[in-house]
Amino acid sequence: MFILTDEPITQEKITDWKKNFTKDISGAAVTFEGLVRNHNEGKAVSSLEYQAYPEMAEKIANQIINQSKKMYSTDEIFCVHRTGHLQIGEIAVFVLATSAHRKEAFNACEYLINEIKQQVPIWKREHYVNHDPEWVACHQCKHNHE
Amino acid sequence: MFILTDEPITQEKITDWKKNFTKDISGAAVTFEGLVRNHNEGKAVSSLEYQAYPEMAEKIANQIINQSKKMYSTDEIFCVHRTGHLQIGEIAVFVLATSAHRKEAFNACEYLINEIKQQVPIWKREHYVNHDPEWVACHQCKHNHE
Amino acid sequence: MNKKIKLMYFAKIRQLTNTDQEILFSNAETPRDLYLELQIKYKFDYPLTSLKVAINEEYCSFDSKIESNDTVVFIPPVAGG
Amino acid sequence: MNKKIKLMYFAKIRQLTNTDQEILFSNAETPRDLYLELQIKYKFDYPLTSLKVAINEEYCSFDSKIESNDTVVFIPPVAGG
Repeated sequence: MFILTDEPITQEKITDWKKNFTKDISGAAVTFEGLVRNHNEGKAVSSLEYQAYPEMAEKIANQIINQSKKMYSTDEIFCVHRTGHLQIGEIAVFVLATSAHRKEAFNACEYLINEIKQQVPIWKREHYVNHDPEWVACHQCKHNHE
Repeated sequence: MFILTDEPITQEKITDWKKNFTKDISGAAVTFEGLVRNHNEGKAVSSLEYQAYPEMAEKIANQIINQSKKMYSTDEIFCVHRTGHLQIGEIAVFVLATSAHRKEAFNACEYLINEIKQQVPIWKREHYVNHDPEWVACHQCKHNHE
Repeated sequence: MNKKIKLMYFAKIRQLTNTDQEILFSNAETPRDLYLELQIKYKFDYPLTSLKVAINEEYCSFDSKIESNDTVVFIPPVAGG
Repeated sequence: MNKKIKLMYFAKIRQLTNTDQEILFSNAETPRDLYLELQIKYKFDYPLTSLKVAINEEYCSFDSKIESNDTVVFIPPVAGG
Protein backbone atom coordinates (compact mmCIF):
# COMPACT_ATOMS: atom_id res chain seq x y z
CA MET A 1 0.00 0.00 0.00
CA PHE A 2 1.29 3.45 -1.00
CA ILE A 3 0.05 6.84 0.16
CA LEU A 4 0.96 10.35 -1.03
CA THR A 5 0.18 13.04 1.52
CA ASP A 6 0.69 16.77 1.97
CA GLU A 7 0.15 16.40 5.72
CA PRO A 8 3.15 15.94 8.07
CA ILE A 9 4.21 12.32 8.67
CA THR A 10 4.17 12.25 12.45
CA GLN A 11 5.46 9.62 14.89
CA GLU A 12 1.85 9.18 16.03
CA LYS A 13 0.84 8.16 12.49
CA ILE A 14 3.87 5.86 12.20
CA THR A 15 2.82 4.16 15.45
CA ASP A 16 -0.66 3.57 14.03
CA TRP A 17 0.69 2.19 10.75
CA LYS A 18 3.03 -0.15 12.59
CA LYS A 19 0.15 -1.48 14.69
CA ASN A 20 -2.02 -1.95 11.60
CA PHE A 21 0.60 -3.67 9.46
CA THR A 22 2.18 -6.01 12.01
CA LYS A 23 0.65 -9.45 12.43
CA ASP A 24 0.99 -12.24 15.02
CA ILE A 25 3.07 -14.16 12.48
CA SER A 26 5.49 -11.23 12.11
CA GLY A 27 8.85 -11.67 13.82
CA ALA A 28 10.52 -8.59 12.38
CA ALA A 29 9.49 -5.03 11.52
CA VAL A 30 12.00 -2.84 9.68
CA THR A 31 11.28 0.84 9.07
CA PHE A 32 13.00 3.51 7.04
CA GLU A 33 12.45 7.22 7.56
CA GLY A 34 13.90 9.64 5.04
CA LEU A 35 14.46 12.94 6.81
CA VAL A 36 15.08 16.45 5.56
CA ARG A 37 18.68 17.12 6.54
CA ASN A 38 20.37 20.46 6.84
CA HIS A 39 23.00 19.88 4.14
CA ASN A 40 23.49 18.27 0.72
CA GLU A 41 26.65 18.05 -1.34
CA GLY A 42 28.34 20.77 0.65
CA LYS A 43 25.44 23.23 0.57
CA ALA A 44 23.45 24.32 3.63
CA VAL A 45 19.80 23.39 3.04
CA SER A 46 17.03 25.46 4.64
CA SER A 47 13.97 23.49 3.46
CA LEU A 48 12.70 21.12 0.76
CA GLU A 49 9.77 21.09 -1.62
CA TYR A 50 8.37 17.84 -3.02
CA GLN A 51 6.19 17.76 -6.11
CA ALA A 52 4.53 14.59 -7.41
CA TYR A 53 2.62 13.40 -10.44
CA PRO A 54 0.08 11.77 -8.14
CA GLU A 55 -1.79 9.34 -10.43
CA MET A 56 1.41 7.91 -11.85
CA ALA A 57 3.34 7.98 -8.56
CA GLU A 58 0.67 5.81 -6.94
CA LYS A 59 0.57 3.44 -9.89
CA ILE A 60 4.35 2.96 -10.09
CA ALA A 61 4.81 2.74 -6.32
CA ASN A 62 2.17 0.04 -6.07
CA GLN A 63 3.86 -1.87 -8.91
CA ILE A 64 7.13 -1.70 -6.96
CA ILE A 65 5.40 -2.90 -3.78
CA ASN A 66 3.88 -5.84 -5.66
CA GLN A 67 7.26 -6.64 -7.17
CA SER A 68 8.96 -6.63 -3.76
CA LYS A 69 6.23 -8.89 -2.34
CA LYS A 70 7.14 -11.37 -5.09
CA MET A 71 10.86 -11.08 -4.40
CA TYR A 72 10.80 -11.20 -0.58
CA SER A 73 8.74 -13.23 1.84
CA THR A 74 7.06 -10.39 3.73
CA ASP A 75 3.84 -10.05 5.69
CA GLU A 76 3.22 -6.40 4.74
CA ILE A 77 4.97 -3.61 2.87
CA PHE A 78 3.78 -0.05 3.30
CA CYS A 79 5.08 3.29 2.07
CA VAL A 80 3.99 6.90 2.50
CA HIS A 81 5.59 9.90 0.77
CA ARG A 82 5.18 13.60 1.54
CA THR A 83 4.51 16.37 -0.94
CA GLY A 84 4.67 20.12 -0.34
CA HIS A 85 7.10 22.23 1.63
CA LEU A 86 9.12 20.46 4.36
CA GLN A 87 11.33 21.86 7.10
CA ILE A 88 14.61 20.37 8.41
CA GLY A 89 13.94 17.21 10.45
CA GLU A 90 10.55 16.49 8.84
CA ILE A 91 9.93 13.01 7.43
CA ALA A 92 9.82 12.95 3.62
CA VAL A 93 9.20 9.23 3.23
CA PHE A 94 8.35 6.32 5.52
CA VAL A 95 8.69 2.64 4.61
CA LEU A 96 7.64 -0.35 6.72
CA ALA A 97 8.29 -4.02 5.95
CA THR A 98 7.18 -6.83 8.25
CA SER A 99 8.13 -10.48 7.90
CA ALA A 100 8.56 -13.70 9.87
CA HIS A 101 12.34 -13.25 9.48
CA ARG A 102 14.49 -10.15 9.76
CA LYS A 103 16.61 -10.72 6.62
CA GLU A 104 13.52 -10.58 4.40
CA ALA A 105 12.21 -7.47 6.17
CA PHE A 106 15.56 -5.64 5.78
CA ASN A 107 15.87 -6.63 2.12
CA ALA A 108 12.30 -5.68 1.24
CA CYS A 109 12.54 -2.32 3.01
CA GLU A 110 15.83 -1.37 1.37
CA TYR A 111 14.77 -2.61 -2.07
CA LEU A 112 11.57 -0.61 -1.84
CA ILE A 113 13.15 2.73 -0.94
CA ASN A 114 15.83 2.29 -3.61
CA GLU A 115 13.25 1.62 -6.32
CA ILE A 116 10.91 4.37 -5.09
CA LYS A 117 13.75 6.87 -5.39
CA GLN A 118 14.67 5.72 -8.87
CA GLN A 119 11.29 5.22 -10.51
CA VAL A 120 8.45 7.10 -8.84
CA PRO A 121 7.67 10.50 -10.41
CA ILE A 122 8.36 12.68 -7.39
CA TRP A 123 10.68 15.67 -7.56
CA LYS A 124 12.61 17.51 -4.93
CA ARG A 125 13.52 21.19 -4.91
CA GLU A 126 16.18 22.17 -2.43
CA HIS A 127 16.06 25.60 -0.85
CA TYR A 128 19.50 26.72 0.28
CA VAL A 129 20.75 29.15 2.86
CA ASN A 130 23.10 30.87 0.34
CA HIS A 131 21.92 29.87 -3.16
CA ASP A 132 18.83 29.91 -5.37
CA PRO A 133 16.58 26.87 -5.03
CA GLU A 134 17.18 23.98 -7.43
CA TRP A 135 15.38 20.88 -8.64
CA VAL A 136 17.77 18.06 -7.77
CA ALA A 137 18.24 14.65 -9.35
CA CYS A 138 18.55 11.28 -7.66
CA HIS A 139 22.12 10.22 -8.29
CA GLN A 140 21.46 6.51 -8.57
CA CYS A 141 18.87 7.06 -11.27
CA LYS A 142 19.53 5.37 -14.52
CA HIS A 143 17.86 7.32 -17.27
CA ASN A 144 17.32 4.38 -19.52
CA HIS A 145 14.77 5.16 -22.14
CA GLU A 146 12.68 2.05 -21.90
CA MET B 1 24.06 3.03 23.72
CA PHE B 2 22.57 -0.27 24.91
CA ILE B 3 19.80 -0.79 27.45
CA LEU B 4 18.48 -4.01 29.04
CA THR B 5 14.97 -3.64 30.44
CA ASP B 6 12.30 -5.82 31.98
CA GLU B 7 9.67 -3.19 31.17
CA PRO B 8 7.65 -3.43 27.92
CA ILE B 9 9.20 -1.69 24.90
CA THR B 10 6.30 0.50 23.84
CA GLN B 11 5.78 2.58 20.69
CA GLU B 12 5.70 5.64 22.94
CA LYS B 13 9.24 4.86 24.14
CA ILE B 14 10.38 4.17 20.58
CA THR B 15 9.04 7.59 19.55
CA ASP B 16 11.05 9.24 22.33
CA TRP B 17 14.24 7.38 21.42
CA LYS B 18 13.85 8.32 17.76
CA LYS B 19 13.46 11.99 18.70
CA ASN B 20 16.50 11.84 20.99
CA PHE B 21 18.80 10.04 18.58
CA THR B 22 17.98 11.85 15.32
CA LYS B 23 19.95 14.95 14.47
CA ASP B 24 19.57 17.78 11.94
CA ILE B 25 22.38 16.19 9.95
CA SER B 26 20.53 12.84 9.76
CA GLY B 27 18.96 12.02 6.42
CA ALA B 28 17.96 8.46 7.25
CA ALA B 29 16.65 6.58 10.28
CA VAL B 30 16.38 2.79 10.05
CA THR B 31 14.74 0.81 12.84
CA PHE B 32 14.45 -2.89 13.55
CA GLU B 33 11.88 -4.38 15.92
CA GLY B 34 12.18 -8.05 16.83
CA LEU B 35 8.70 -9.26 17.74
CA VAL B 36 7.48 -12.34 19.57
CA ARG B 37 5.75 -14.34 16.86
CA ASN B 38 3.23 -17.10 17.32
CA HIS B 39 5.27 -19.88 15.70
CA ASN B 40 8.84 -21.19 15.38
CA GLU B 41 10.09 -24.14 13.37
CA GLY B 42 6.65 -25.58 13.00
CA LYS B 43 5.67 -25.27 16.68
CA ALA B 44 2.91 -22.97 17.99
CA VAL B 45 4.51 -20.55 20.47
CA SER B 46 2.43 -19.16 23.35
CA SER B 47 5.03 -16.87 24.97
CA LEU B 48 8.76 -16.25 25.39
CA GLU B 49 11.09 -15.80 28.31
CA TYR B 50 14.36 -13.86 27.97
CA GLN B 51 17.17 -14.23 30.50
CA ALA B 52 20.35 -12.14 30.39
CA TYR B 53 23.74 -12.01 32.08
CA PRO B 54 23.32 -8.26 32.50
CA GLU B 55 26.87 -7.02 33.25
CA MET B 56 28.35 -8.95 30.34
CA ALA B 57 25.43 -8.31 27.96
CA GLU B 58 25.88 -4.56 28.38
CA LYS B 59 29.64 -4.78 27.96
CA ILE B 60 29.51 -6.93 24.80
CA ALA B 61 26.62 -4.97 23.25
CA ASN B 62 28.47 -1.69 23.74
CA GLN B 63 31.58 -3.22 22.14
CA ILE B 64 29.44 -4.20 19.13
CA ILE B 65 27.95 -0.69 18.93
CA ASN B 66 31.43 0.85 18.99
CA GLN B 67 32.58 -1.59 16.33
CA SER B 68 29.64 -0.71 14.05
CA LYS B 69 30.32 3.00 14.54
CA LYS B 70 33.82 2.33 13.20
CA MET B 71 32.52 0.30 10.27
CA TYR B 72 29.64 2.55 9.18
CA SER B 73 29.28 6.29 8.98
CA THR B 74 26.35 6.75 11.35
CA ASP B 75 25.09 9.61 13.51
CA GLU B 76 23.73 7.38 16.29
CA ILE B 77 23.25 3.68 17.01
CA PHE B 78 20.93 2.62 19.82
CA CYS B 79 19.69 -0.76 21.00
CA VAL B 80 17.33 -1.90 23.74
CA HIS B 81 16.63 -5.55 24.66
CA ARG B 82 13.85 -6.97 26.83
CA THR B 83 14.22 -9.53 29.59
CA GLY B 84 11.48 -11.43 31.40
CA HIS B 85 8.29 -12.99 30.13
CA LEU B 86 6.91 -11.68 26.81
CA GLN B 87 3.57 -12.29 25.10
CA ILE B 88 2.94 -12.68 21.33
CA GLY B 89 3.35 -9.35 19.54
CA GLU B 90 5.58 -7.79 22.22
CA ILE B 91 8.87 -6.23 21.16
CA ALA B 92 11.91 -8.25 22.27
CA VAL B 93 14.55 -5.98 20.78
CA PHE B 94 14.64 -2.52 19.17
CA VAL B 95 17.53 -1.15 17.11
CA LEU B 96 17.85 2.37 15.68
CA ALA B 97 20.57 3.63 13.33
CA THR B 98 20.64 7.18 11.98
CA SER B 99 22.97 8.49 9.30
CA ALA B 100 23.31 11.15 6.63
CA HIS B 101 22.76 8.40 4.03
CA ARG B 102 20.36 5.49 3.99
CA LYS B 103 22.81 2.77 2.90
CA GLU B 104 24.94 3.33 6.01
CA ALA B 105 21.88 3.33 8.27
CA PHE B 106 20.56 0.06 6.79
CA ASN B 107 23.98 -1.61 7.01
CA ALA B 108 24.64 -0.49 10.58
CA CYS B 109 21.18 -1.55 11.78
CA GLU B 110 21.38 -5.00 10.18
CA TYR B 111 24.98 -5.57 11.28
CA LEU B 112 24.09 -4.65 14.85
CA ILE B 113 21.12 -6.98 15.21
CA ASN B 114 23.08 -9.86 13.62
CA GLU B 115 25.98 -9.41 16.01
CA ILE B 116 23.73 -8.89 19.05
CA LYS B 117 22.01 -12.20 18.30
CA GLN B 118 25.30 -14.05 17.92
CA GLN B 119 27.39 -12.62 20.73
CA VAL B 120 25.40 -11.05 23.54
CA PRO B 121 24.70 -13.39 26.49
CA ILE B 122 20.91 -13.36 26.35
CA TRP B 123 18.87 -16.56 26.25
CA LYS B 124 15.39 -17.31 25.03
CA ARG B 125 13.03 -19.94 26.37
CA GLU B 126 10.08 -20.72 24.16
CA HIS B 127 6.79 -21.72 25.73
CA TYR B 128 4.70 -23.81 23.35
CA VAL B 129 1.02 -24.52 23.01
CA ASN B 130 1.57 -28.31 22.85
CA HIS B 131 5.09 -28.99 24.19
CA ASP B 132 7.28 -28.38 27.24
CA PRO B 133 9.22 -25.08 27.19
CA GLU B 134 12.74 -25.16 25.78
CA TRP B 135 15.84 -22.97 25.78
CA VAL B 136 16.50 -22.34 22.10
CA ALA B 137 19.72 -21.56 20.26
CA CYS B 138 20.37 -18.89 17.70
CA HIS B 139 20.93 -20.77 14.45
CA GLN B 140 23.49 -18.41 13.00
CA CYS B 141 25.67 -18.71 16.09
CA LYS B 142 29.13 -20.01 15.54
CA HIS B 143 30.34 -21.65 18.69
CA ASN B 144 33.96 -20.89 18.15
CA HIS B 145 35.91 -21.24 21.33
CA GLU B 146 37.90 -18.07 21.20
CA MET C 1 -5.43 14.26 -38.33
CA ASN C 2 -5.03 16.60 -35.36
CA LYS C 3 -4.87 14.71 -32.05
CA LYS C 4 -6.09 16.01 -28.73
CA ILE C 5 -3.23 15.53 -26.27
CA LYS C 6 -3.25 16.28 -22.56
CA LEU C 7 0.12 17.49 -21.30
CA MET C 8 1.13 17.81 -17.64
CA TYR C 9 4.31 19.56 -16.58
CA PHE C 10 6.33 18.96 -13.43
CA ALA C 11 9.44 20.26 -11.69
CA LYS C 12 12.09 21.61 -14.10
CA ILE C 13 9.76 21.29 -17.11
CA ARG C 14 6.98 23.17 -15.34
CA GLN C 15 9.53 25.87 -14.59
CA LEU C 16 10.51 26.07 -18.27
CA THR C 17 6.94 26.09 -19.63
CA ASN C 18 5.49 28.05 -16.73
CA THR C 19 2.41 25.87 -17.16
CA ASP C 20 0.90 23.11 -14.98
CA GLN C 21 -1.10 21.39 -17.69
CA GLU C 22 -2.77 22.03 -21.02
CA ILE C 23 -4.68 20.43 -23.88
CA LEU C 24 -2.75 20.58 -27.14
CA PHE C 25 -4.03 19.79 -30.63
CA SER C 26 -1.07 18.41 -32.54
CA ASN C 27 0.02 16.22 -35.43
CA ALA C 28 2.96 14.84 -33.43
CA GLU C 29 3.25 11.08 -33.98
CA THR C 30 5.58 10.41 -31.06
CA PRO C 31 6.78 12.03 -27.80
CA ARG C 32 10.00 12.87 -29.65
CA ASP C 33 8.06 14.96 -32.20
CA LEU C 34 5.91 16.47 -29.48
CA TYR C 35 8.92 17.56 -27.44
CA LEU C 36 10.28 19.48 -30.43
CA GLU C 37 6.98 21.36 -30.68
CA LEU C 38 7.16 22.22 -26.99
CA GLN C 39 10.75 23.42 -27.25
CA ILE C 40 9.66 25.79 -30.03
CA LYS C 41 6.44 26.88 -28.34
CA TYR C 42 8.10 27.61 -24.98
CA LYS C 43 11.55 28.56 -26.29
CA PHE C 44 13.76 26.26 -24.23
CA ASP C 45 16.53 23.82 -25.14
CA TYR C 46 16.52 21.44 -22.16
CA PRO C 47 17.71 18.16 -23.75
CA LEU C 48 15.32 15.27 -24.25
CA THR C 49 18.10 12.87 -23.19
CA SER C 50 17.76 14.10 -19.59
CA LEU C 51 14.12 13.06 -19.54
CA LYS C 52 11.86 10.03 -19.55
CA VAL C 53 8.35 10.09 -20.93
CA ALA C 54 5.08 8.55 -19.78
CA ILE C 55 1.94 8.04 -21.83
CA ASN C 56 -1.16 7.44 -19.72
CA GLU C 57 0.93 6.97 -16.57
CA GLU C 58 3.25 4.31 -18.03
CA TYR C 59 6.89 4.91 -18.88
CA CYS C 60 7.40 4.39 -22.63
CA SER C 61 9.78 5.05 -25.50
CA PHE C 62 10.20 8.48 -27.08
CA ASP C 63 9.19 6.73 -30.30
CA SER C 64 5.92 5.27 -29.02
CA LYS C 65 2.84 6.24 -30.98
CA ILE C 66 0.62 8.94 -29.45
CA GLU C 67 -3.13 8.43 -29.83
CA SER C 68 -5.79 11.09 -29.51
CA ASN C 69 -6.86 11.69 -25.88
CA ASP C 70 -3.56 10.38 -24.52
CA THR C 71 -1.96 12.05 -21.50
CA VAL C 72 1.73 12.69 -22.17
CA VAL C 73 4.15 13.70 -19.42
CA PHE C 74 7.85 14.40 -19.83
CA ILE C 75 9.53 13.23 -16.64
CA PRO C 76 12.62 15.12 -15.42
CA PRO C 77 15.09 13.18 -13.26
CA VAL C 78 13.08 11.98 -10.25
CA ALA C 79 14.26 12.49 -6.68
CA GLY C 80 11.77 11.04 -4.24
CA GLY C 81 12.73 10.02 -0.72
CA MET D 1 46.29 -23.15 46.66
CA ASN D 2 42.46 -23.11 46.80
CA LYS D 3 40.98 -20.30 44.69
CA LYS D 4 37.78 -18.45 45.45
CA ILE D 5 35.73 -18.55 42.25
CA LYS D 6 32.38 -16.88 41.67
CA LEU D 7 30.14 -18.90 39.36
CA MET D 8 26.93 -17.64 37.74
CA TYR D 9 24.56 -19.96 35.92
CA PHE D 10 22.16 -19.06 33.12
CA ALA D 11 19.54 -20.73 30.93
CA LYS D 12 20.19 -24.44 30.28
CA ILE D 13 23.10 -24.53 32.77
CA ARG D 14 20.99 -22.93 35.49
CA GLN D 15 18.38 -25.60 34.79
CA LEU D 16 21.00 -28.38 35.18
CA THR D 17 22.59 -27.00 38.36
CA ASN D 18 19.36 -25.60 39.76
CA THR D 19 21.49 -22.72 41.08
CA ASP D 20 21.67 -19.02 40.12
CA GLN D 21 25.15 -18.36 41.46
CA GLU D 22 27.61 -19.57 44.06
CA ILE D 23 31.10 -19.10 45.45
CA LEU D 24 33.26 -22.19 44.96
CA PHE D 25 36.68 -22.94 46.49
CA SER D 26 38.55 -25.00 43.94
CA ASN D 27 41.97 -26.00 42.64
CA ALA D 28 40.77 -25.88 39.01
CA GLU D 29 43.43 -24.24 36.85
CA THR D 30 41.21 -23.63 33.84
CA PRO D 31 37.50 -23.45 32.91
CA ARG D 32 37.93 -26.91 31.36
CA ASP D 33 38.96 -28.37 34.77
CA LEU D 34 36.26 -26.40 36.56
CA TYR D 35 33.53 -27.68 34.22
CA LEU D 36 34.51 -31.29 35.06
CA GLU D 37 34.07 -30.49 38.76
CA LEU D 38 30.64 -29.03 38.07
CA GLN D 39 29.56 -32.04 36.02
CA ILE D 40 30.47 -34.28 38.96
CA LYS D 41 28.99 -32.00 41.63
CA TYR D 42 25.65 -31.53 39.80
CA LYS D 43 25.59 -34.90 38.00
CA PHE D 44 25.03 -33.78 34.41
CA ASP D 45 26.78 -34.58 31.14
CA TYR D 46 25.91 -31.55 29.00
CA PRO D 47 28.95 -31.28 26.66
CA LEU D 48 31.45 -28.48 27.05
CA THR D 49 31.65 -28.23 23.24
CA SER D 50 28.14 -26.68 23.20
CA LEU D 51 29.30 -23.86 25.45
CA LYS D 52 31.49 -20.79 25.52
CA VAL D 53 33.07 -19.46 28.69
CA ALA D 54 33.60 -15.97 30.07
CA ILE D 55 36.00 -14.92 32.81
CA ASN D 56 35.18 -11.52 34.31
CA GLU D 57 32.68 -10.76 31.52
CA GLU D 58 35.08 -11.48 28.65
CA TYR D 59 34.82 -14.48 26.35
CA CYS D 60 37.97 -16.59 26.70
CA SER D 61 39.46 -20.01 26.00
CA PHE D 62 38.56 -23.10 28.04
CA ASP D 63 42.28 -23.31 28.75
CA SER D 64 42.67 -19.79 30.15
CA LYS D 65 44.08 -19.56 33.63
CA ILE D 66 41.60 -18.91 36.45
CA GLU D 67 42.77 -16.57 39.22
CA SER D 68 41.34 -16.28 42.69
CA ASN D 69 38.29 -13.96 42.85
CA ASP D 70 37.50 -14.44 39.16
CA THR D 71 33.91 -14.69 38.00
CA VAL D 72 33.47 -17.64 35.65
CA VAL D 73 30.34 -18.14 33.55
CA PHE D 74 29.68 -21.00 31.16
CA ILE D 75 27.63 -19.55 28.31
CA PRO D 76 25.07 -21.80 26.62
CA PRO D 77 24.17 -21.00 22.99
CA VAL D 78 22.84 -17.43 23.06
CA ALA D 79 19.56 -16.44 21.43
CA GLY D 80 18.90 -12.76 21.88
CA GLY D 81 16.63 -10.77 19.60
